[in-house]
Amino acid sequence: MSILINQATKVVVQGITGREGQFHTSQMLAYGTQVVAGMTPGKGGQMVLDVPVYNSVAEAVKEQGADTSLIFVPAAGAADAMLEAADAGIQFVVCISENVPTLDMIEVTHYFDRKGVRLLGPNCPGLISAGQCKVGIIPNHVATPGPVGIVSRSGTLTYEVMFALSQRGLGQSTAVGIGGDPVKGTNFIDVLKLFNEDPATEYIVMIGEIGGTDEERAAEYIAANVKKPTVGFIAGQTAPPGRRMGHAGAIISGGEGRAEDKIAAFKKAGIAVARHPDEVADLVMKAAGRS
Amino acid sequence: MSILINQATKVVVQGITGREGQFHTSQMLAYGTQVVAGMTPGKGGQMVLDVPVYNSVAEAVKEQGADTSLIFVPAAGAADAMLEAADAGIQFVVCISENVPTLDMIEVTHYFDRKGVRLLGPNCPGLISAGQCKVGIIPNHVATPGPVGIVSRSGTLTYEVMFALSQRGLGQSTAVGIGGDPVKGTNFIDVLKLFNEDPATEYIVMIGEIGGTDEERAAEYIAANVKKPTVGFIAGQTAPPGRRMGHAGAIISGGEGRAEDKIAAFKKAGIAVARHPDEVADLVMKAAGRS
Amino acid sequence: MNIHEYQAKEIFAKYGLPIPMGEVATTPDRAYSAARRIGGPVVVKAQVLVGGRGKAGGVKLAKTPEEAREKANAILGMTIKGITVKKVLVAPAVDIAREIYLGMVIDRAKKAVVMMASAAGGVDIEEVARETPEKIVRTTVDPTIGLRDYQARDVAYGLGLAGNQVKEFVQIAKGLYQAFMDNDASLAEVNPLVVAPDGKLLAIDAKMNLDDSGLFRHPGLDDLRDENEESADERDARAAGLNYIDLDGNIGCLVNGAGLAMATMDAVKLFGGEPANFLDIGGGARADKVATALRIILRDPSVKAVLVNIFGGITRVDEVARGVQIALEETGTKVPFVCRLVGTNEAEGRKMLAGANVAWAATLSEAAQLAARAVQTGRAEG
Amino acid sequence: MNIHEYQAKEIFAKYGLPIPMGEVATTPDRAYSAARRIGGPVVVKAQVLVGGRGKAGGVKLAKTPEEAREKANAILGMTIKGITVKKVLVAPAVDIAREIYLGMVIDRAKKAVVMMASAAGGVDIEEVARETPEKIVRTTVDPTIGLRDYQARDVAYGLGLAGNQVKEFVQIAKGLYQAFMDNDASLAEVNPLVVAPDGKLLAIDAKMNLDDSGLFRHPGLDDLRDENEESADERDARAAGLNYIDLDGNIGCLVNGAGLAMATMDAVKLFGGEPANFLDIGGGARADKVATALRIILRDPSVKAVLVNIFGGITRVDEVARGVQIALEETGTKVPFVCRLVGTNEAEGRKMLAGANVAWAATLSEAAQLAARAVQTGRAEG
Repeated sequence: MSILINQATKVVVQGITGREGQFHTSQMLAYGTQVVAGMTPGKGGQMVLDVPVYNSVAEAVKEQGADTSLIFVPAAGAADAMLEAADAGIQFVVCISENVPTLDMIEVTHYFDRKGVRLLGPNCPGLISAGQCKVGIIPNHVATPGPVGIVSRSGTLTYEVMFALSQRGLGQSTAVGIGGDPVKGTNFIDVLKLFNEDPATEYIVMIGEIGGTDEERAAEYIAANVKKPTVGFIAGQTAPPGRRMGHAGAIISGGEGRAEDKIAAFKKAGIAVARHPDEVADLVMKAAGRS
Repeated sequence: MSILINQATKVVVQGITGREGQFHTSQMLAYGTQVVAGMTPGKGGQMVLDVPVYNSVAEAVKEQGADTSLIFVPAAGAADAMLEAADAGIQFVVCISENVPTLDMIEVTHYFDRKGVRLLGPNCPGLISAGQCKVGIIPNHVATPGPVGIVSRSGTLTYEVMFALSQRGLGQSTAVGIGGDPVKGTNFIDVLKLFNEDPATEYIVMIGEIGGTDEERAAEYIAANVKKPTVGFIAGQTAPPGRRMGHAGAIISGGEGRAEDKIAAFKKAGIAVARHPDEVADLVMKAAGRS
Repeated sequence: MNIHEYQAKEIFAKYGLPIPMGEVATTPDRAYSAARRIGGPVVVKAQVLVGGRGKAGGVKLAKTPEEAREKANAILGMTIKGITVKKVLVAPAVDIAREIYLGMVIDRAKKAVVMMASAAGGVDIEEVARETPEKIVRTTVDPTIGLRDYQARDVAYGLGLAGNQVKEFVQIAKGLYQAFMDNDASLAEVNPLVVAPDGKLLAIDAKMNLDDSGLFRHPGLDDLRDENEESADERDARAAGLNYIDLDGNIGCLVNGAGLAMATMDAVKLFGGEPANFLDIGGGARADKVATALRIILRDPSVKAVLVNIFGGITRVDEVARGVQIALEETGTKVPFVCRLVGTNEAEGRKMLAGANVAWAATLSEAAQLAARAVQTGRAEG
Repeated sequence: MNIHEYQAKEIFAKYGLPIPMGEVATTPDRAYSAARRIGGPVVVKAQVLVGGRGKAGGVKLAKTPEEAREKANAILGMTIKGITVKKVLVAPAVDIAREIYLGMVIDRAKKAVVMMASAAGGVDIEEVARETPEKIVRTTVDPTIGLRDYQARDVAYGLGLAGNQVKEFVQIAKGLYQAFMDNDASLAEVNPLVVAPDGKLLAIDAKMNLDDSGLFRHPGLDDLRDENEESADERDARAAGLNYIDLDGNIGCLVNGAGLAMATMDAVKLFGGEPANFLDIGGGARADKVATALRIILRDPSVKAVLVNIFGGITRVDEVARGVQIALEETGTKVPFVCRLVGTNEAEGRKMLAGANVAWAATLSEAAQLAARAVQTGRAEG
């Protein structure tokens, strides 16, 4: 089992003819993901890695039955690409593109809510249901199938934790990178709900960072609803306030978004808090009675 | 019985302190309508005809439990007034204001759809559930309780028909003026559905006019769904094409909206078509076996 | 409100549409100098707010400035559907490889703006809709997100455009949409949008209708109104806040409410008369407005009878009666009046007109019959 | 990107906000002549992109032009939170009856713009939020319909405004919202919005932060960037497409990914070191970008060790290793390097640096410990 994607998932890659789109399509195909179509306006009729390319997502849905979209298009066209996917009947859209304007994301997320379509990202690494399907850019080799569900605001930090878990023999059900932007499609709580209901997920890892209060709300949700052992980590304990730490959303401002507050909220909710990424794996081991 | 409004309806009048708002509030009160509040920004705290005035619709809802709003505000502020009502928790909004820009109405009707709030109008006379409640400007004296449901794009033409029906002893369940604008909240079919389900409505009168294809679609709906005897009338048989006949929506353009096409559609759907307003009453009499 | 081609082109050009701009000329000599400035062959196009000017001979090709003068001379002053041509647009002639139709309209049922395009451009879109509806490509604009690139692209592919033309089309479609939205239009149309022999897209005609109800927030647009295209009666009625439309019959109609006014015209016709006008005095009209309306009606020498049909709600019958009284006294007209006045303050109104030479009717159909008879007899009886 | 008060005021004024406009001065003499032109008492305000300038003495009242020169002389060149004041705004002093806070921000949870206002203006909104949260009035803007009059009115009533002030407030709120939307802002704030003794509202301070991701569609706004407010290192890093922030420690960090970069800094601190910077090279960086990043890190004389932490996915470890190699060779630095390189092309990368004087770590925690030790010993061991 897994959440959000599995062997049946049929992916269309928007921007498949670009360098990134092409590279990650090859990686996904190697992982066994059903990439059924690509889409690049004006490139319809071409083939990329034996995947047929269409001029529109609607065609990809109609011709190949795509139900999930993965977006690699420059920021200026990202909002349009997401809306096109939602409008074409795609049910789950994963947007890798970074630097999408926040006001675009406000418009897009509201549209998705109205259409009842799920969006992951933007500015995220996508997700992987270990051994089944990958939609995004998480390196294939870091994932091994197992009982740990991971949800994270950071890309490489997720890989780091997955790698550490895998090295200790702790595989993952699904690892979901929700992205580092302030306004995004899927938040912690959305994923936590799914993990909570997923029988294959026995342990949960939640990787937050400074900025906003998503982690605090997620902690409250966990305290109220989640019985599965949860391990948390917050990046940015040494970050100065008022500075945007790479991710658009990683900024302490208006007295909000500090690591210490998030860590306190985690502890209050009974979440085991790791001090560094390796320790995340150690704490899951402990929760699993294996340390 | 009746549709949309009855003795329990609690009305807030937006723009109650204006000349029109005040006059029609007095008429509604005389008809027995529960006008529980008025609203005019900056006039909060005043009383108009013993009705308390608030600065916002939200206050009127909170303090007086208003569930229906009636709007008399100039066109420039009408969209804002409708949105305010929907946002304040009002469930049914009746907008009398005329000359509301069409693009405003596109924005407003979509917002209402999303909120699940019903809008009647703009540029309409409102509605009356004979003997029970009136929300709008239909003259009190033309309505008598009875079995005829009326839906109409025109104001005075509706009064004319109600008057003719009442004179013949044929009362009305509810008479609904949907308004003469091209983009409006409630269309023929919305009202026809309600009449079809309303046990108190035995006969239906539908008064259309040139412009658009609402009557054609309504005729199809009737043919497929409505068993109650229906009488129709179309105004504008002598109107020249390309000219806006008073109502913003009453224009034959692009080969669309001709009276002859609407009459043909009515006839095809088994609707008895009157040649002039008085004849509407005659045809209902005939359907009722009373002529 | 409809505006001229040259005015629509000026607006569309601001939104980046590729428009070969011309010059407006009101005399043949000015057309000549415009053509000289433009250089090369030009098209001389009548600027009138009615369709079918091409078929009526209002659009001519001119190879030289001299020829432009000749054609302008022929077109200026000609009458197209009752409208005298007072201006021509002299625009560069463009070689055409293909013609496309592109338009934005309001879809009443969808409550949205719809973009329509057709690979069969240059002809009437109604004709295409009737004869080859499969050639029309449509996309509905969600008002919460506006017209998006992908929608315009899909339409472009649907028209068989490819490569760079798709990009050009997307820019044109988005510009046209923005022009529509920013100006409260009810129609914005480029027909034809041509593909030139070099493959580039060019908008060589432009049409725009504006939503009268939106004009209040675009004070500049109201200046585009061409009052020459209205009759004097219509202009005066508009200034008085009356909805008035000139027709060819002989029974003047004064009614409250647009629907009732149409039904009144219909009834007049049904019972053998011919309506001379549509006139809705609106709701709650006072005596002076009614009097003004009657003055306008009575100005028309073909009016042989007047039918006043009032179903009083907000409109008070006594106010209407007073307006009739004022008009009768002021004009001293001999035209017979038929009055059908019911509703608010009906008794007071009847009393007011008790001494006047008007026929009374109880119902609209009766009133229509009396009016038709009055035309014949020249007297108000009933 | 943050912009100065005077820049925000210029933008807000375009949206109709009632702003007593001043002049920017870079010398005391210019402040003197600005004050003369303005006439009457003025306020001399340091233009720096950090908060708390008032408490730091960066805002002074001056009754005469001479006094304005004196105050400007005192303020120009002073240092506020590490930033040297290079400009002052000389603005008319305004009598104040009441101070209000008005701001627009992004609400991440609601995924919407939220308007916040407080009857306790003139002080830090965070302080109000902490101490008297009931004084804050909020309204969430539905992005599909924008900020509406009724919302602004409700906020105005919530602030205790009445009569004409409500109308003025509605115009100000809508103007501020439009300024926010049109410029891709992440914050737009007027604090205080004052009620003058005559009852009129005036915006006497202005703050605006812009969404860096939106700058591409506002080419003009990028010109407002004050490069003096960045360190030279940050400026160069930005030009190279690197996310770089100067810190006070002595261990330079080079990492791929923002979250991992923060975690790396945290681990450095956890194991006794002090990070000298935050540096995210982004995804898929090539050797030259890595080398540029290291050059910037090594420019800082306080850097006593460098920690390279790469978890290769899109980023290829061999590319990073080559960048390290280039930087080591070019700079000939003696600063010890600790490398932790895993992932794509890991073996090739390690091979490339086999001969170099770098310590290797398997995990981030190990790397952090080695880096801390390297600072002590001055040598890379591990």
